[in-house]
Amino acid sequence: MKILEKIINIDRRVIFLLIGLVVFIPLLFKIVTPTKISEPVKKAYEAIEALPPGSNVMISIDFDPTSAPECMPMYIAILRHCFKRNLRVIVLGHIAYGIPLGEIGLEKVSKEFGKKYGVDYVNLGFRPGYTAIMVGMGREIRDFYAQDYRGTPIDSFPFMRDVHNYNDIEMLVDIAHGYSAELWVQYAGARYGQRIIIGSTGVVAPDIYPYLQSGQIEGIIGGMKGAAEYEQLLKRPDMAAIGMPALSISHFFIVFLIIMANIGFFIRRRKR
Amino acid sequence: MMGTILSTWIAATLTIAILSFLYKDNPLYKFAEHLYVGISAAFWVVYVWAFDVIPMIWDRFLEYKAAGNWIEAGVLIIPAVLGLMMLTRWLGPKVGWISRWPIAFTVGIGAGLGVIASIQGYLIPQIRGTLLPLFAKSPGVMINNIIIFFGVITSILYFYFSKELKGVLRVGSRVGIIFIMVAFGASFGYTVMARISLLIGRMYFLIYDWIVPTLKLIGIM
Amino acid sequence: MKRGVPLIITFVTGVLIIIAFFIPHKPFGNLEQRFLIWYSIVAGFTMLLGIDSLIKYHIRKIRFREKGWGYSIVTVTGIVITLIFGFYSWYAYHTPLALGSPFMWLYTYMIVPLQSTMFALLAFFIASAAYRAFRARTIEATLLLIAAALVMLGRVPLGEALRLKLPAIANWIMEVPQTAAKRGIFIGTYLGAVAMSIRVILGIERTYLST
Amino acid sequence: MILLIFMLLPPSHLKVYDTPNDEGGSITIEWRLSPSETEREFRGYEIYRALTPQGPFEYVDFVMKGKNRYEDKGVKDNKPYYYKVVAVRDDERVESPVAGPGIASPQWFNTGRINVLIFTIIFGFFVIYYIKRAKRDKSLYIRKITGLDAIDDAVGRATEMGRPILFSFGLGALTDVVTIAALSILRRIARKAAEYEVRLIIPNYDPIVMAAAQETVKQAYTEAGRPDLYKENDIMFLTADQFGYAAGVDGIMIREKPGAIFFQGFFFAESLILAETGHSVGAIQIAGTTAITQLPFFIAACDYTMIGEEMYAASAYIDREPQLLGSIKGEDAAKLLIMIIIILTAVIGSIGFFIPQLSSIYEKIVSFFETS
Repeated sequence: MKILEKIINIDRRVIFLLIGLVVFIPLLFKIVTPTKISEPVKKAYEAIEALPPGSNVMISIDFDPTSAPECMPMYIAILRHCFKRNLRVIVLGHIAYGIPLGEIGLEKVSKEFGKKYGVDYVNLGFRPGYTAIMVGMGREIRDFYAQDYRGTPIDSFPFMRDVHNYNDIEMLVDIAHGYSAELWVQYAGARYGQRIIIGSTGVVAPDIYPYLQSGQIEGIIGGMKGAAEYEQLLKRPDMAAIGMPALSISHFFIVFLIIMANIGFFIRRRKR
Repeated sequence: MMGTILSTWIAATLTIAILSFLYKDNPLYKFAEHLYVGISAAFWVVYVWAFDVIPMIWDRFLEYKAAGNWIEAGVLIIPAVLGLMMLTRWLGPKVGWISRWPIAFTVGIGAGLGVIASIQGYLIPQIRGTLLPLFAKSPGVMINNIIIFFGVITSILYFYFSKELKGVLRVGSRVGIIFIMVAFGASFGYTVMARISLLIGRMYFLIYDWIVPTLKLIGIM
Repeated sequence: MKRGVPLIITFVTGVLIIIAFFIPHKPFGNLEQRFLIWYSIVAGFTMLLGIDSLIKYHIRKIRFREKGWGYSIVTVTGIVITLIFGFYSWYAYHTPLALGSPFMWLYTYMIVPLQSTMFALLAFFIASAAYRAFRARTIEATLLLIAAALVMLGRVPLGEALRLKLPAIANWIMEVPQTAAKRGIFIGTYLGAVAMSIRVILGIERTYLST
Repeated sequence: MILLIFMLLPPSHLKVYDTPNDEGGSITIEWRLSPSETEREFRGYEIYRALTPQGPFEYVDFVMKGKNRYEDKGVKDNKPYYYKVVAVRDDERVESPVAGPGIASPQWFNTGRINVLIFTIIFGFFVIYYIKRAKRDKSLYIRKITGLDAIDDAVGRATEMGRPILFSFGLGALTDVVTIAALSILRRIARKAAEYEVRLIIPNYDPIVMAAAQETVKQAYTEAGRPDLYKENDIMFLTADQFGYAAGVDGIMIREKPGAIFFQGFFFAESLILAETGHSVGAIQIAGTTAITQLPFFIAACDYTMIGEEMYAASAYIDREPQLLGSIKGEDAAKLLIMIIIILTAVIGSIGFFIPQLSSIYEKIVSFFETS
């Protein structure tokens, strides 16, 4: 019965170690289990897939580090899709401390595809104010972003010379942890007919579904699960896809722990 | 390139330092903890002054001045003075009691909002959500309505303080605590996913943003 | 002056906030907003008290060579460097949080990993707490752990794949019994808040003021 | 019929009126949606305003399809304005007839908040009435609150073990009422701590709360006759960063090994980080919070947890001062009223299921509880 006592009063560091391993091992070996692809993600993927090479895709980084585990994978997946299809990427954002995440993603993925700054992509950085910029860019991007985040005039990049307003943006992707998605739909979408895809945290996603139903947006990527589906469509499983088994297993593991604790508890109680 | 690798090494070291706390308190964690407290405390001071205080007082003042609105510009003195009153605590108890004025102002805001925000934001909408007929065309909806009805009533009973828990009150509040415990269990379970996602994020960072690139850099991979 | 005036300030502020809520006409219409802005300003000034308290605490430790004083040097250095980076970036880039500024670097490579790792510790603690506390001692405790387990399993892809209708069960628990109990707690809690606020406005509850 | 499909139809039934319950300077325009809304190419509506029905019309704003209401906040009080709404499909436009005039003016009472006013008066009355009554009638019964009784024991245990006490307000600000409740619980703890000569450590997230805590503890030590024991350095500020605060408090717990830990106030995700660490150092832990999302974690990791209203009741119960107890009685009266409303409405709604006349009463009751 010593074993029983040990199970009941197990050092919590053993549990910590096990949880760590349950998450770490599936990640390390990149175990990928196929996930059912949901309709909104499929639509998003197909919309990008249908863009002719050389199209301009604007990506708005509207999330911050606390929601990065959910939002970063979908951002990376979208970037990969764009670069794979030789689309040009323009990154900007409305949250000051979200922009570094945009830069980290660009640096990583551009290297994978051998893309060059100023030729294949630019980072315009952060400007305060949501609606003013969203509306204003319908007229002229330079009113707000005459320079990129490093202060280089955007006209010094050949492809940006032809980009003036939403007419020159074939697709807008908003990766959002808050209400910015709604604003993009309202100001860029409805007013200027901009085509939009939304990527959002699992919590926000349900609020955005009505826009997909009404045809105001082209697709939704919701939460880590949505990102995993997108990665699967890309045939390039990464953080989200290889995170899925870890997510499932750890949940089952915690339930298993609770059951074990209770079995031990009952046997001991019966003995008394 | 080297800059990024170096920055990533710093971030990874700090990550491991925090994780090491799970084993036990150690110098690495102590270092990371003290560093975190120091830089974040100063970070938020700069942030609050750059994005709250200066825009709310100085920028506003310039705006009002430009518009010739001297009344509004003058009103800005009130919060500035209240703010300075807080700082009288530096001058010791002889003068420091003045800081109770801005504290009292803060408490007043809280108390005022405590009345109306509670009633408008929570009490009325929560009552509204519970106003359900116990009959409905679909049996599923009907059962759910009845459960919600009893659940709300009995959990309110649990918080009934001024009567001894006897008879109906006793049974009711006991059912109430059962509902409350189910709710707590459910929200506990609901949160697990978000927390595990965070850990996946950190682990992924360690493996694929730190170890793998470093191994590649030194030519092992 | 020391006690009377603060009580009056609390009373007047509290009552004004309540009255203004019902009056759209100027100057009441935006009074709540205005007071909250004032509060932010006061909070901004008080931040200086805070950072001063932190520095004093650690300087004292260093001066008297109290246990762990070496780490206090880390905290104080951290504060000083961050302040320098912050004000330099503010001055040189017009906003402290400009991409590429030293302040932003500090945020991205130090605060972010520290913050997210501290946050991620919850994955471990949630498991150890569940293991230790979720024992079927009473009916309440049993129902708590069953609800927790069902919701957990119903939320992940593997739970979906089991075809035991786990997602539907999890949703039902969240939407029906969970909502009901939460409402009961909400109603109690916010009634408590209303009563507490009235006690404060009337000056019956005055712990926050010492004599 | 075929024509109808291809023709872009304008919005109809335009209504223009002063925006109700505002401080003036705003006119509301309402219309019935254009039948062409169902088309994919349909974008939305453009709003135009003029000072005479004949124009000239000035462009005001654009609203998305699906919306049938717009508040024009760019108008002056006491001047007539005329409006038209234009449907937009791709680059095609078609105008509605002109409507108006609308004249903006400010109001002195927000009629949309009458339900809040009524409840404020009723709840206020209950609380004040019972406070007054408690002054006369001293025999008020209030049931035991478990966490509250445990406070003294916890302080006692920390004393026996020769360890300090740690108190945390979480991330609450002084504008959160729960922080004020926590302060009065702190006062009780501080008084006991002074009596037993135990050290009391309070790390803070909000500097205003820190200042209030210093005042409270100083006062409590004076009440207990031990102002000499008060140390301002022990009530310190850590950082206004959520997890920085958690890291710092964890560090203090591990190094100071408190015998008793109190989590009282408003908490977010850091709750479990703190409570699990506190548990690991073997402290007796008493939590109290109104943060419903964090309650499950405190219940799992702490010895006693005061749930929501229990915490407010505890703070009123501490000195057993009749006035404070009276207000708890007032809360209960309000609870009774709420339960009666819920039960009666359920009965009316249920009968209304069979008798349609009653169901309109049911709907009236429900609509009274709509908030704007």
